[in-house]
Amino acid sequence: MRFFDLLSVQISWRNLWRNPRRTTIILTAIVVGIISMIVLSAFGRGMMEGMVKNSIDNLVGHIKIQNPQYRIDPAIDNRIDQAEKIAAQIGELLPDDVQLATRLRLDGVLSTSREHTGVMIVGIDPAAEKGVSFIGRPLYQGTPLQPEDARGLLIGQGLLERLGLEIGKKVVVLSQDASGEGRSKAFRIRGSYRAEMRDTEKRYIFINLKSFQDMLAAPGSATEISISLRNANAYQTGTVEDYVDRINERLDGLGLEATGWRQLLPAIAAYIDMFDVYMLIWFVVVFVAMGFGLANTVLMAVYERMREFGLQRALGLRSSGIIKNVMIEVLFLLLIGMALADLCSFFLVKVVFRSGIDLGSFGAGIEMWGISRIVYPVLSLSDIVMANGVVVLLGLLVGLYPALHAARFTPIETMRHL
Amino acid sequence: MRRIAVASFVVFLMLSSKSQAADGEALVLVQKAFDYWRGLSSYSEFSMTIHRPDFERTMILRGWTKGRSDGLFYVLQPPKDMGNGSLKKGRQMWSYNPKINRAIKLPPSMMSQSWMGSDFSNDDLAKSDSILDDYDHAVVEREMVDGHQVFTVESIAKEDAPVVWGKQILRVRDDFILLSEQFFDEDMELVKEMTAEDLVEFSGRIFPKIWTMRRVDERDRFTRLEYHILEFDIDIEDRLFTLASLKSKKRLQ
Amino acid sequence: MEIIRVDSVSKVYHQGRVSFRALDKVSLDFKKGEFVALAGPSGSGKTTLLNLIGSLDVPDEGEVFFDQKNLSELNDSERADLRLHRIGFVFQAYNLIPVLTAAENIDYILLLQKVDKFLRTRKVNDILQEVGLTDKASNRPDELSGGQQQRVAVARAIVTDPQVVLADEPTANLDSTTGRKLLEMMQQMNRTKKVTFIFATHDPMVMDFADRLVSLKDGRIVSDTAK
Amino acid sequence: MNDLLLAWRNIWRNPRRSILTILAIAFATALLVFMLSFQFGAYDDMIDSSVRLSTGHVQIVAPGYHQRPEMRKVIDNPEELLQEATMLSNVDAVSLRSEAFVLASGEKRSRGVMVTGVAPHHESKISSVPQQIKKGRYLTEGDGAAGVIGALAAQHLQLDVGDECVLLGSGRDGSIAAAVVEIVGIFKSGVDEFDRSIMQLPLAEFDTIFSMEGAVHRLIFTFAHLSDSQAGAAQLRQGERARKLQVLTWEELTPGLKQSIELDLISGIIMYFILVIVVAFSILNTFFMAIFERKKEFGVLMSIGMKPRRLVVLMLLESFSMTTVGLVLGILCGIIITLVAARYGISMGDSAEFMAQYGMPERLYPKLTLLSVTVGPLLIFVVTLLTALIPVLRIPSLRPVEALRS
Repeated sequence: MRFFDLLSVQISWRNLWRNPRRTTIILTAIVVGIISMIVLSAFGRGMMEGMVKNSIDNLVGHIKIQNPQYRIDPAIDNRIDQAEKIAAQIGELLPDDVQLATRLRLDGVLSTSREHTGVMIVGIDPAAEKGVSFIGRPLYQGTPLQPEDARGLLIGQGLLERLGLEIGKKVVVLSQDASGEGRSKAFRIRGSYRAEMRDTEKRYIFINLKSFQDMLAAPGSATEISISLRNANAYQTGTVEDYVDRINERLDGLGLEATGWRQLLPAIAAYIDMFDVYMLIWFVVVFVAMGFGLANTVLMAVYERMREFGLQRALGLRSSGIIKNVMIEVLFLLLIGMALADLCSFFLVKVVFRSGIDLGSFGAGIEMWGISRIVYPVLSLSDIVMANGVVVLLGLLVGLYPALHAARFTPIETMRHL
Repeated sequence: MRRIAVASFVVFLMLSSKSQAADGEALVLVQKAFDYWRGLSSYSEFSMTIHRPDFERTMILRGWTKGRSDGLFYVLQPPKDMGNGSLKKGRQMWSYNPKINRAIKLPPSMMSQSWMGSDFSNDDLAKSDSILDDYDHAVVEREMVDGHQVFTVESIAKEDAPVVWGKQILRVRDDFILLSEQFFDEDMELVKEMTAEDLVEFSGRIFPKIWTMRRVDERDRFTRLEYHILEFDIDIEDRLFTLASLKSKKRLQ
Repeated sequence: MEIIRVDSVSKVYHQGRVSFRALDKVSLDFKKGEFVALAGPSGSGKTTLLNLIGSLDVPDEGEVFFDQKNLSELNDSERADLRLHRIGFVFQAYNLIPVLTAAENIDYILLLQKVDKFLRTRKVNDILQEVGLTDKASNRPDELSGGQQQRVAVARAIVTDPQVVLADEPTANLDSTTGRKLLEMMQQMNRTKKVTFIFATHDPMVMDFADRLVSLKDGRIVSDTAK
Repeated sequence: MNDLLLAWRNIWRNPRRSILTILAIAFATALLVFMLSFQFGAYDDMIDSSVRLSTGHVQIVAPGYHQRPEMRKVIDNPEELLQEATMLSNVDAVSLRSEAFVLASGEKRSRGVMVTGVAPHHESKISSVPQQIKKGRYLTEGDGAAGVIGALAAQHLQLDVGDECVLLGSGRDGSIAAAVVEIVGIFKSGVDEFDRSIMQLPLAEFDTIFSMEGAVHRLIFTFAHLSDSQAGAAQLRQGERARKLQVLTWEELTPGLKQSIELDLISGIIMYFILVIVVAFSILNTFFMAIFERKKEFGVLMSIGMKPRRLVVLMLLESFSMTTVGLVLGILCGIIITLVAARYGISMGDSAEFMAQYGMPERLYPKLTLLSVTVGPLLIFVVTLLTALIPVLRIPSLRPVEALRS
């Protein structure tokens, strides 16, 4: 006998709608449950991916080539010589859609006529930063750095405001050259950027790489080559690790080292790994909450039809047949619930919450955790599959309880009962 | 602003740089003014008073300068700080403390910090970029004061000069004595000013005895220097300006 | 002196698109202390008439007077009070609250009447003795036989000293011996307490016991004979 | 024999169904009790570790010091204030601290560092730094020119235990302050910012180096309980001397911490609310069933004169009893789970390192409080009763005749 014979399916379907209110109520429970699973996980994932993206965007990249000493002592002594050449060589190793950004990043002082403040000076190739780091995104004010602009400087909006500066103003930047001498140079503020982290805004200033190299009389130097994998699934460990190995092979002997973002941001990587576990726990919790209702509803439906089951048994249906019928009914219930919930979730994520949720009122709190101010929900197929999977598997398991019950009714018993 | 300090310490900041023979009387005037101060070398003893709304403190210092970039200063008073020294050589600077008997090299990032808690920065002592190079000068006013002609020179910062000021206004007497120096930001708003008062004669030169540096926005915060002894063009050996010399205590007597 | 007067009462039920005239201009009086059987086949209107008398339902036309009081002038709450204090009901089945014991079932209605506890206990004991169920006082309905359950139901109906007891097919689920005993008991009460009993029934035995037999058919009275 | 008893008996007419309903309520209750205890515990741990790392629960500073720290803004004669403060009933520990921004130099490198003068003996009661020494030892009362330094600062300055570090800054009176201290210990709190910028010296030594003349910059208080800090601060503000100073609570000292807790709490509440809604729908059917399968019985009850209002009360009592059983069961389970977890702690696994950046300890200990035990159950209670109302409110429109006939 085929499992899904048409008649069983029909019987189950009709039985489901014998008590529309009851079915609707339990469907609502299932739908609310699954929506909460999917939508909350979408926000959780959005928050987490925002966090990862912010960190990677924050001049980290997916892979970074550095002098290993630089991480301990970020001074020009631990630089990369002939960085452009190395970057070009590494570029050949990687697919075309990979972007490399060469940067010279050193501590320094920014001076205005009224104040001096410690900053991180980053020399960049503006074109190479597009799509790689936050500085490659449109500015908040002003104009981007032009490649040949030796005196242009980009500043964080936060720092700009704190120092009472404006676009077009002159500032003097000082840093230390290889001999330990201070070198300063005048720059004009061309634009200001906004970063997710206020801390970044107050700390980082950007100038052209060439101009920074000239200032420090260190032509061709950089302190890092940041690599961004654009379309590749950057969160997948394998891809990044694979590239890191290949790059390190090439770097052998140069005293440089490539590191994947998971090593660069170990804390965040660990958090991501935990995230899936947290989500699964939440799914199961929500399921249990609705599982009780599911079991109860099906149980009621079964008790109500005790007489019919007795009759069916009397007519020669085996108990396995009864189990099957009840299970098909449960399956219908779950499938309808899932379909509705998935549709609603999709609608919620893609339409209602399309523009994200603004967490601005927790300003200092979200900054502390590196969360974006606006959280956009991210629908991940794996979360949807996991939510639906949890519901179907556990749902059928729960449905088995009333089904087994129904199978136990004997014809005599049921007749006597009513 | 480094200039300020320069002037105030007369001494060493102002080097007669080989400024390109800029024509124009303003440039000559500025150049001469700084030449007048600088001498080839100098020895001085002066008190430095740091004034704050709720607090005031006076130190007495002794210093030598030579040429464009070398300088050595010691604190004589108060006794607690006695023997603390600063050595400036080229663009580098060391700080010496007798208690721990160490000389510490200041990293470039510390150069903009206050020198000994005053309104002068380490940079003011150490930097020797020439006002002559970084600014374009023009005489904007002449007047007669106490029988001397006084020139007001407006020095506008050159576009690419690594200076934070938009312009400076100097008042120079016809005998090349600098009377005041004002510092303006890029919007030509006055930020701070240094004034010289009480002209007296030090070893044959007329020289302002009191120099005051104050910020415009906080009138009750200023630093005042008062010269007690000032000698010019004395013979100083180069080895005075070395780390070993900074650490030796014999110059305190 | 009549206790109940039914004055040209009609009642129509609608079920889907079909309407059904359960009572058609019925007029009828009941005197105090009568022991009446309303007889007739299914759908003759006897239960409907009983419900109208018991103020469970309101007529579409005509009026029902209980002790001179026009029932249609009472609101829901006043009707509930009327039922609570002056009318007793006995039904065919589902008569007792399944989670309460025999004694508690009787006690419960006194509780609703806000009778104080001392009096309640006495009344319950008395009535249980009267219906011969003292030993079954703490049994739940499912531990009692059909006859015993109905006796509890009668006890509950009578314990409040109502003026009228309405009984809808009280013997339908009982065998004839048990049914007879129940009827004898009710007759006894009718005689001793002067309580009016009105039965809706098609059980001939009930008709035998009745002092007066009213026959209905298609919502009309076809005969009304006193014995 | 009363209505409550009747309701209670009715529940057990269908034990299987009632048990499932009760379990659903108990499950949600237990979960909420545990989760809220867990969250509150975690917040306390977070606050506690942040408080223990640097700020204390409450601080007294000179006016304006918090906004713009300057060496001269000191608290004179702190001992007096200390006396005054230790009289407060709920104070757990008090410590004095002073701070100075200095240039610290190792053999090769120099950088700006915040030097904190601490009383080693008091500090061990108030601060977690003594327990976070990764190399060497913490300061002791007898130490002279000895310092402990954050691991990252040590790395930058290329300093190890036993090395000398030169400090150069200025004293309270504007004098030049300089000292050579021996690094006796290196600590690692896990909070990078702290490990990168802090060095601690014995307070007496700090006093000498920076000419503090017995004055300090901060009085740090911890209380027996975090919740005492507001009241404690208020009490401190009453003090004769403190009135001229500034009294700050941990919320004012670390606003980020407070807001991140609020964020977490709100997202938690949203999740719990959803969970409770799911539970509500889960049990709504039970409530509907409990009424509709007993229509006939209601008919009988109404016939014998029971008023619908009373039936409503009766049915609500039934839901109420069922909910109460679930709640009690859930609270008990929640408490037991929480107590067990509180005893052994919950490891954050691989996230621990991430959490450490924000001052979260490695193991979190749920904390049972009156609030954590009551808030969740209360929410469930209210939502469940509202749910029960939906079917119950249909009773008044029930006609006895129809009910009897069904």
